[in-house]
Amino acid sequence: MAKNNQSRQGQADSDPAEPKKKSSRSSSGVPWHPVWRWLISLLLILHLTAVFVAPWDLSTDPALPPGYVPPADAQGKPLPLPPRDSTVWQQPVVPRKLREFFRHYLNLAYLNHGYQFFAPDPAGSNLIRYHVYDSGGAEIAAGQFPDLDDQWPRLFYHRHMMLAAQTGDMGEESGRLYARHLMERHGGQSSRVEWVLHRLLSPQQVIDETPLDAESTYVVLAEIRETAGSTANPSVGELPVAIPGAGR
Amino acid sequence: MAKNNQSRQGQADSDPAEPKKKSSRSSSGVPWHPVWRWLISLLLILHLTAVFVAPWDLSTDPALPPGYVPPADAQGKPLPLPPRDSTVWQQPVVPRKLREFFRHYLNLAYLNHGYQFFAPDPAGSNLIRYHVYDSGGAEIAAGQFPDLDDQWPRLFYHRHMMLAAQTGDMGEESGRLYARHLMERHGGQSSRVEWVLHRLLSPQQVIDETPLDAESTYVVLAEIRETAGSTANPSVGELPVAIPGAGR
Amino acid sequence: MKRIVADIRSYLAEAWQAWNLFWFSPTDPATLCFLRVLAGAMLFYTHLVWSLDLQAFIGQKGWLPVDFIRGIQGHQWSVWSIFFYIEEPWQLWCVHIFSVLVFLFLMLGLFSRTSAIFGFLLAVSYAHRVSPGAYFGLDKINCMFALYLMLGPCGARYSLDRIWRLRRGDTSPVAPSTSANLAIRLIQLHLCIIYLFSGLAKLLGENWQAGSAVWWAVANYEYQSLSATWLASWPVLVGLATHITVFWELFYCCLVWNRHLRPIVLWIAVVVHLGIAMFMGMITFGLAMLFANLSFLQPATVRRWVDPLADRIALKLTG
Amino acid sequence: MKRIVADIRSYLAEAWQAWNLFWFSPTDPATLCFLRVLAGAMLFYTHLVWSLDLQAFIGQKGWLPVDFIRGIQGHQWSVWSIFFYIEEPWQLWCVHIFSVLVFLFLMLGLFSRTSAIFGFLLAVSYAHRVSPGAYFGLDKINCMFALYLMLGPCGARYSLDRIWRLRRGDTSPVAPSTSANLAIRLIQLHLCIIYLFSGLAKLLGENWQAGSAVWWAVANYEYQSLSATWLASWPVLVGLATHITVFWELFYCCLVWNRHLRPIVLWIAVVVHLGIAMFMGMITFGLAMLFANLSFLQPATVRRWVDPLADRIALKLTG
Repeated sequence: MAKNNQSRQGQADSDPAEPKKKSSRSSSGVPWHPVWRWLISLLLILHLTAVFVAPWDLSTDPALPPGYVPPADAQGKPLPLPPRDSTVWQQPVVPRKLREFFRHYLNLAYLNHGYQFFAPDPAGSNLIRYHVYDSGGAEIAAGQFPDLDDQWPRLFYHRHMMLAAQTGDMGEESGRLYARHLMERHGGQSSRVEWVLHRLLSPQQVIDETPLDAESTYVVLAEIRETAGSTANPSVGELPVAIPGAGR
Repeated sequence: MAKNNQSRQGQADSDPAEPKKKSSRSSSGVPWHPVWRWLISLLLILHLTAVFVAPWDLSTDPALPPGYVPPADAQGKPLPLPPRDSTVWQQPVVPRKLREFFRHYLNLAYLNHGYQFFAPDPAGSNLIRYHVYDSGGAEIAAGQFPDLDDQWPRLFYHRHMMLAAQTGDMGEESGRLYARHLMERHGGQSSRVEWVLHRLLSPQQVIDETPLDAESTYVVLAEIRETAGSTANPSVGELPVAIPGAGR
Repeated sequence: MKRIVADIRSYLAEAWQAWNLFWFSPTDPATLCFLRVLAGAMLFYTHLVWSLDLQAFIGQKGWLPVDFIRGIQGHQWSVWSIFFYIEEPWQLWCVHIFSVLVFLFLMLGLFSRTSAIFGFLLAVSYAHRVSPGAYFGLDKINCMFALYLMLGPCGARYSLDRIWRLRRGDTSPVAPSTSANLAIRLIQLHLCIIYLFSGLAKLLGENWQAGSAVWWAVANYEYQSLSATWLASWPVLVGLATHITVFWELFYCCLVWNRHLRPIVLWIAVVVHLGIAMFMGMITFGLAMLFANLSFLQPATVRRWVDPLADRIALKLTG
Repeated sequence: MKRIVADIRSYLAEAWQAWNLFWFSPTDPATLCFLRVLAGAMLFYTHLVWSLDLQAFIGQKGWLPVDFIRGIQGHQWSVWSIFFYIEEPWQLWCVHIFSVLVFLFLMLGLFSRTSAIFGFLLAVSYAHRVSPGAYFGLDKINCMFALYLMLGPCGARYSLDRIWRLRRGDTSPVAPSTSANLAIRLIQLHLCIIYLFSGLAKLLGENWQAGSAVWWAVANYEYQSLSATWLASWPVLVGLATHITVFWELFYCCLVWNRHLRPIVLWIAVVVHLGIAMFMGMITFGLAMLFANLSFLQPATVRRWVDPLADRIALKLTG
């Protein structure tokens, strides 16, 4: 390769259109032929733009006009904002168009996500508590995830933690799927799944010696019951096209 | 000065504690004595920290805990948030303490402000419209600021524009002071000042050919009437200590 | 006027020259090869752990059935995974065992380039199967490594391939490689983009702004591995840790390129990621991020630290 | 271990060396002197304009009386202004005329160092009198220039002082100056901090994030000097302008130090600030910011462009 390039560079040196200084420099350390380098440079820029565009677009929200007054009813109770696709919202056209352009490339290379670690703010954890019952209604399995006693090593625990956390992004539908999975796994006839939020304590509360896992810190957000034979209707069509939960 | 330093550097060269390499380098271009340079370096760091700290602190707000649910009354109407000094709010201790430390230095050198040009979002303009009346109630002067026809050159116009804009930061009290000033200036017996917000039009509204100064874009926020002889009570004590309107 | 044109010409020539030196200078592949070992080990371990409940996480049914995941992903053709098409458990296990072996080979440097290519295809297959569901930052970093390891001679050093060549009597020195440089540069820049958006996202969090975010992170019982709740009495320490994290993430992409600041930037990375590993139990993710930071080490530095160990192992294997 | 200690030692020695070169290298004061002319002119004009309604803006009563302003400022001793103590209109006019002359002298380079010191004291006096009330970014930049011009030999070139010296037969060349370098470095870093926080503040604005902020800026009827409402049909252009502004402001503090990126960063400054001057009528502020950007010009560059003009003027004055 190096030999091949040297001969080509000799050619470039004799080319009067090429500034002398530049080609003498390129021969000092850079081996590939300029055309080749231009082409690769172009690909590099495209690739890095794609890498940049995915998190950029995912971190960008439409904006309301400055000074926009949110609607309220006669009692001053806030009404829902206009839908996200209404013209009131200012759309971030540049990142949207760019990510749309690079979409398939981003998907193919597993780059279509953001990098929002513990952002915008570190939040409490989601937990899934479950009970599985046999046909007589007796409990045949119970547990929760994540659970340090149950899931080891740490990465395996963490996978369960993420499973619970991403419930928040996917909604109750995922809870129903967990219920069904647990039923099948334990051979039960019905199951009950609780989606629990474990809230965080402030520094003052910890100084006042409230334990981080105090009973009061757990809030049940939803409870899902499943019985064998029922069919779920995943309302997939309503979900956004982009991969959700990208912020984890 | 240079001569003096060279003799000192000769001294440093003969000092065995000084690594040889370094002193030979310093002698290559840097004239002042190391002690002098250490001292100035320290002052530079302090100064630049001060310059950094003022806008940093002014751009930092206390935060509510993640997942905090704002209070609402039984009808779902939002209640006011707890006061800013309550323990619910997480205070930005580091910038606060640093700016407090540098406060007087920052004031003395006119550095105690932020640099939020058109931030967080460009907003509509404030206008002050006024009318001055004589003792019989006849109008003897009227106008508004900012007003391109009235205030020239541009910088003079801009000063009036800022005067109107900073009304928003200082509240109605400043409007009353303008009313009094105008009364005195024009020798009137009473005056009326309107504090007007000129709202912005969206791209769609402009495409639909609404002019930027359409009647509908002006909203009267407050109207202030003053009569000669009345005394105002500036409620200065309630205002924050920091220079407000730093964001302009 | 002529002078301005000349100025612009010489600026463009210099910029093109700098661009070429940045991207196309041949470099000793030591850094890339060292990253192959580390990232290969991480990929190996990550995928080994799936074995503990393969059916439930990766299988056609499990916690979140493939149909459901594909629906959430919008049924795009470009979101691909071999596991979307595997029905039978025995097939699943075959693919899984093959995958784990591929990652083992990648770590050891056996058929390095081939292993790297298969490694990338398989890593993305697993990741797409669990996004969303059970994925997190680790999968993103793993796939990033797998992507760029394909580009360069990642088996040129610290590999069974190399020992194999030595045993066959091929003692030619490892040649500097432009593609190794390309791969390293891409890892470096990709990492810069990761930190940039991680920092930008934090700026929008009011607790990151106010300096209390680190508290809410260590107060999370589920993440906690070593308790740091004593920080409750040290708000200034919490504030400093929070602000330094945000500024460091935001400006990593610039500061790491400065020769004088690079050591500081990289040491902050060590403290931050080991802190996350120790206190918040994210050992794998913390290490993966640290590995990515190692891409900024000079090949000479890598060789100074790794060569003695590698030589000892090679000596044992070659007898 | 010994090696690590040696590494740290050599790192610290190099860092200290770089620090010294950055701050304490003597430099030709051309850049500083050129900035003195420009900033002096801006200070002169800014304060001349107060003459149009001096009593109302600066006087004891006026739009916002001194008592009221001082109350808002919290009656801190360190917020100072000569105008807090001046009662009589004739005194006010005396101080004002003196001030305008000082700024004129500063611009022309007459008694440069003394003018710079008085200039700083007076600029801050005016600024504190109108903060809040009628101040804006221009006052911040003006005071910044006034502060740093005091530190170096700002009259060494392009000044009546210099011509005076030449006429007396003192033709010694202008010596490189460490304090000129210090002053320029401080202006540069101060400017970096200004842009940094200007960018950070914009990040919190949802319209800056979404890319529509430039629209709301040009749609402001009171700012408008040249209509740019045709942008309504070009949302992508608005978006690009908005995003570039934010990224440029945020990373100015890093990118401007890179030799290859500096020209780009400074040319963006020219476009942004001339754009603000042209479309939003903030000519003074736009120019003041551009002057601050000129602090990044090499003295040689300044001399190449300014010396011919300065020589011609000097020749005329010295006959």
